[in-house]
Amino acid sequence: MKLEIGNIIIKDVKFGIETKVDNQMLFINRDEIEALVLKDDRIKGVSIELARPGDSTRITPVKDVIEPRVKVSGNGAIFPGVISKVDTVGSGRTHVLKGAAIVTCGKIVGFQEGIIDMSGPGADYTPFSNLQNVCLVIEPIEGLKQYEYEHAARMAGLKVADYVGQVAKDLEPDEVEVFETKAIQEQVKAYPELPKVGYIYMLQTQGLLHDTYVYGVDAKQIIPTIMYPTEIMDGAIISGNCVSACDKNTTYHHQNNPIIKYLYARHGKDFNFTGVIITNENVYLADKERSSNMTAKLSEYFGFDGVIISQEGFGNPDTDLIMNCKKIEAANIKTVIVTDEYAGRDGLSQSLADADVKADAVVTGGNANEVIVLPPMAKIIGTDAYINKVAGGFDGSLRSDGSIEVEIQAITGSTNELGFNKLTTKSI
Amino acid sequence: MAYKVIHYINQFFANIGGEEMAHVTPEIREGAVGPGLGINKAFKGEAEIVCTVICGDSYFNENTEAATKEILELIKPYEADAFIAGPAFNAGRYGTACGTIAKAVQETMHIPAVTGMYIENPGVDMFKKELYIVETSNAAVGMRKALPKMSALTLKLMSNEADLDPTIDGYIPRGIRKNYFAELTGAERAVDMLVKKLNDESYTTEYPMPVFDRIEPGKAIKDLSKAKIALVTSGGIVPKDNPDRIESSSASKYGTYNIESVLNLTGDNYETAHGGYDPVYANDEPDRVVPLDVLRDLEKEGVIGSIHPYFYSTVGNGTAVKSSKEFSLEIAEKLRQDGVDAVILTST
Amino acid sequence: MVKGIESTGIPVAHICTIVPISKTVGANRIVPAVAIPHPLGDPKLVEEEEYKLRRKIVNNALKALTTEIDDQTVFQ
Amino acid sequence: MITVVSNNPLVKKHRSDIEYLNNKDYLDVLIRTRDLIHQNYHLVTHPLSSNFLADQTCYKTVVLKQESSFDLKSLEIIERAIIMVKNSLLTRDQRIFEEAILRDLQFVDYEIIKNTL
Repeated sequence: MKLEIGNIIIKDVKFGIETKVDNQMLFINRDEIEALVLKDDRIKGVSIELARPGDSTRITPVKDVIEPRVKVSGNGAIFPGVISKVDTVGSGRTHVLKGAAIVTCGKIVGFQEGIIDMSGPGADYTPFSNLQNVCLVIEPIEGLKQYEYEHAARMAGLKVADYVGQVAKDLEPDEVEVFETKAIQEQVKAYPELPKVGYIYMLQTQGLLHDTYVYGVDAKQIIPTIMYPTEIMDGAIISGNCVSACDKNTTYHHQNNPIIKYLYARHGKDFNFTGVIITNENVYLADKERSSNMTAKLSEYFGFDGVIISQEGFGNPDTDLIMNCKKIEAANIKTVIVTDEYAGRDGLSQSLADADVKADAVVTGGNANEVIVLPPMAKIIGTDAYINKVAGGFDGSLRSDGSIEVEIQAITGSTNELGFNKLTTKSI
Repeated sequence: MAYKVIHYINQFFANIGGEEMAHVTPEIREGAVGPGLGINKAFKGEAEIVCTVICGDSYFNENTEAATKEILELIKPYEADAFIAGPAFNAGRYGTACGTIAKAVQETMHIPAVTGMYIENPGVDMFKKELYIVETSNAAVGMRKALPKMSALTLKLMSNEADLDPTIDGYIPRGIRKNYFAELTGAERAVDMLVKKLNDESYTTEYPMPVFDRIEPGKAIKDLSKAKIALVTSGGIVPKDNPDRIESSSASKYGTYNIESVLNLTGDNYETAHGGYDPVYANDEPDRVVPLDVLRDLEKEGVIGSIHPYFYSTVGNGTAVKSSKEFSLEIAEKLRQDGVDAVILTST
Repeated sequence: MVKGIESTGIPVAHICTIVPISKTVGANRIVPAVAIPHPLGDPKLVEEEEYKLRRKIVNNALKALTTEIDDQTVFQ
Repeated sequence: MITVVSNNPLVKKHRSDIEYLNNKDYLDVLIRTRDLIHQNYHLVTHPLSSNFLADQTCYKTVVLKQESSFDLKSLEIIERAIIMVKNSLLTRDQRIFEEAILRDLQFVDYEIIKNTL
């Protein structure tokens, strides 16, 4: 499978009479987008607002972040199995509005969703402070059930991303990147002298509000399976996840998985990147055993010499992570795991809920419990009335002057376990 | 103006004498003594040792509380900016003394304290979380290397240089996890690490898994009939009504109970504080957890020499080892001082 | 606990129900016991029999303490 | 035989034959779970289901199954969970949740384990 990603660089965003890109400026027609979102009769109102890097703006509570894209050629369309037909994606050409994002906000349940600060110290912790964000603050109709609300908000974000992405269809990209992974035998033959490397992609699937969808299927129900890396780059996986802002993978993270990106960067030089195994993180121990057995078996079956395993979330997924690591190491395959830590505010507590000596190569995205003070912002997109209910916030965290004292786990993407950021932790 | 520093050493490094002089009580001398001269040299005028406090290792360890108080009184008038203890290398009691006094100074005088020890010195485990302990070699031959490191770290702490790093500043990591921004993203670091691992090159994990390090097995007892054996349990057996209020799960303390005149533990006088299992069997017959009845018989028959007059009890559960570590060292030290030859430890 | 005591050089016989846990906590001389609620007894037995059982386990522990070992050893 | 240990009134509402720890907290549920594991119960669901520790929710439901033998893995998991939850309580102030939030927390806890009930 060969995928061309054409990046159309976006450096600013503005409302305009037409949704279009002009000279790296993204114009958004507010009315059209509002009408699109309100087609869903579960949504009572939506307010569309823009947030640019450096603005004195706080976006909260953030549910998902999505990169606007369009399929130019090749099989399928954007978000297959969810808002378009369930076709296999990952080949042909896809155009990306690089530097722009759709951010959905809403109080789905009274806690959990995160904070994006566009400037100040908090901005350093979230990659989304660097993007031109089109924010949708979604208000549900009276009495809408949480799952319905989550679903409505999820769909609204994806539909708007698709809609905005359309404008890139006929544009000339500023840069084109090409990624290719061949069918397994061919791929192995391509670099017979290099070690074969795979990627074990763990997806949060605990249940309501903790779900991830693969081609529209709730990943809780899958048995681990193999995918071409380009399928993931092309929108096959989306987030339905509201939990722990710091280490959930938003749809943007899935679209731009950095582990896939850097595995490709050294593919053919240091190793032969031959495939991705996706797996889940369920609450049943039997599922954990089954899924980790499968990842180990598939890793062996595909002849991997080494794998990177990434986690999503914390707590019980630590058990999945360690099971995957142990079983794959037991098959004589070298592992590197990517996680984050909950070492307490003082940094002195046990960081993970599971551990094993076999996990001897760990990359960490930081201690999510570290406390930060976020200064007041001139503009709040969404509402900060729920700040002290956000995971990582605590009573009294919203101060009267509008500043917030929170653990960085309240910041969207701060301790991402795909290695999206530079944040990490050391023992001192 | 140069910073003022107080230095703590034991009787040996003060040239008073070895083990035979370990009982000497705290005294203070103006200026630097022994290793302090080397520290002063390494300070290069930026700081100076204003006084040296000396205490015998036995005196300190046998009268910890009193000794700590005396020393704090002695050094108070000097209004120092920092405190250095040792280095103690691999000397266990000296290490404990250095750690104890340095911690006390840090807490009561609010000035930074630095000490130095060999990684296996028991003082390391006891104090590394609270103190900056410079890693030294296991014997005094490492003095020349240790002193500049300790001096540099002390200077850094006094000038409030916040960003300390054990790999640069040479101290034993305190186990505090601290965030920072790395040069590369996590994904790049992960791919780098994988390449190194595939090529069998060395790499550094960013989160070392907590491992249970091994301890050398104690030497076997030669003559059982002369051995003094102590009973210790994590099964929570305590005198009726749990006088020390040992918690029912992962207890934070332990009890010491005299059994000199006790022949066996009965349900009338003893019970379990353990909340992790059905307590009926242990309450009915506490010997089922602490086998004093059998051990008394073996003592009478001369199979073993004697039973230590105290047994130690706490509530531990299997994997939660960390919480018990601190007091297990305390129990261990008492057992050692009382000349116990072997321990039977029972767990549920 | 085991490690704390043994770090002073005093040999420890660890009588415990769950041998794997004893191994992870770093015990060197491990003596398996009966069951969690009654490691050194068995309420199903009559008193004499139970005493014998307990004595057997204690003797096992004494054997462990008099045996020189290099590595973790389970004394069955 | 499935045993459900819970302090969540919503779980109690949907299934009456559970071991309901009325007015007990998250940690109490884990400790009761551990006690059952010592009596040969095996964990069916992970005790840290949902991404909350005890500073973020007060409800916890754990599903166990009685077996004839002791399960070391279940014990290891519960012991580690207890350590983590204790730590999460240690460094933070006690949180007081509003009624609406409590309902959400009950709902999420219930949703996650409802398939086993």
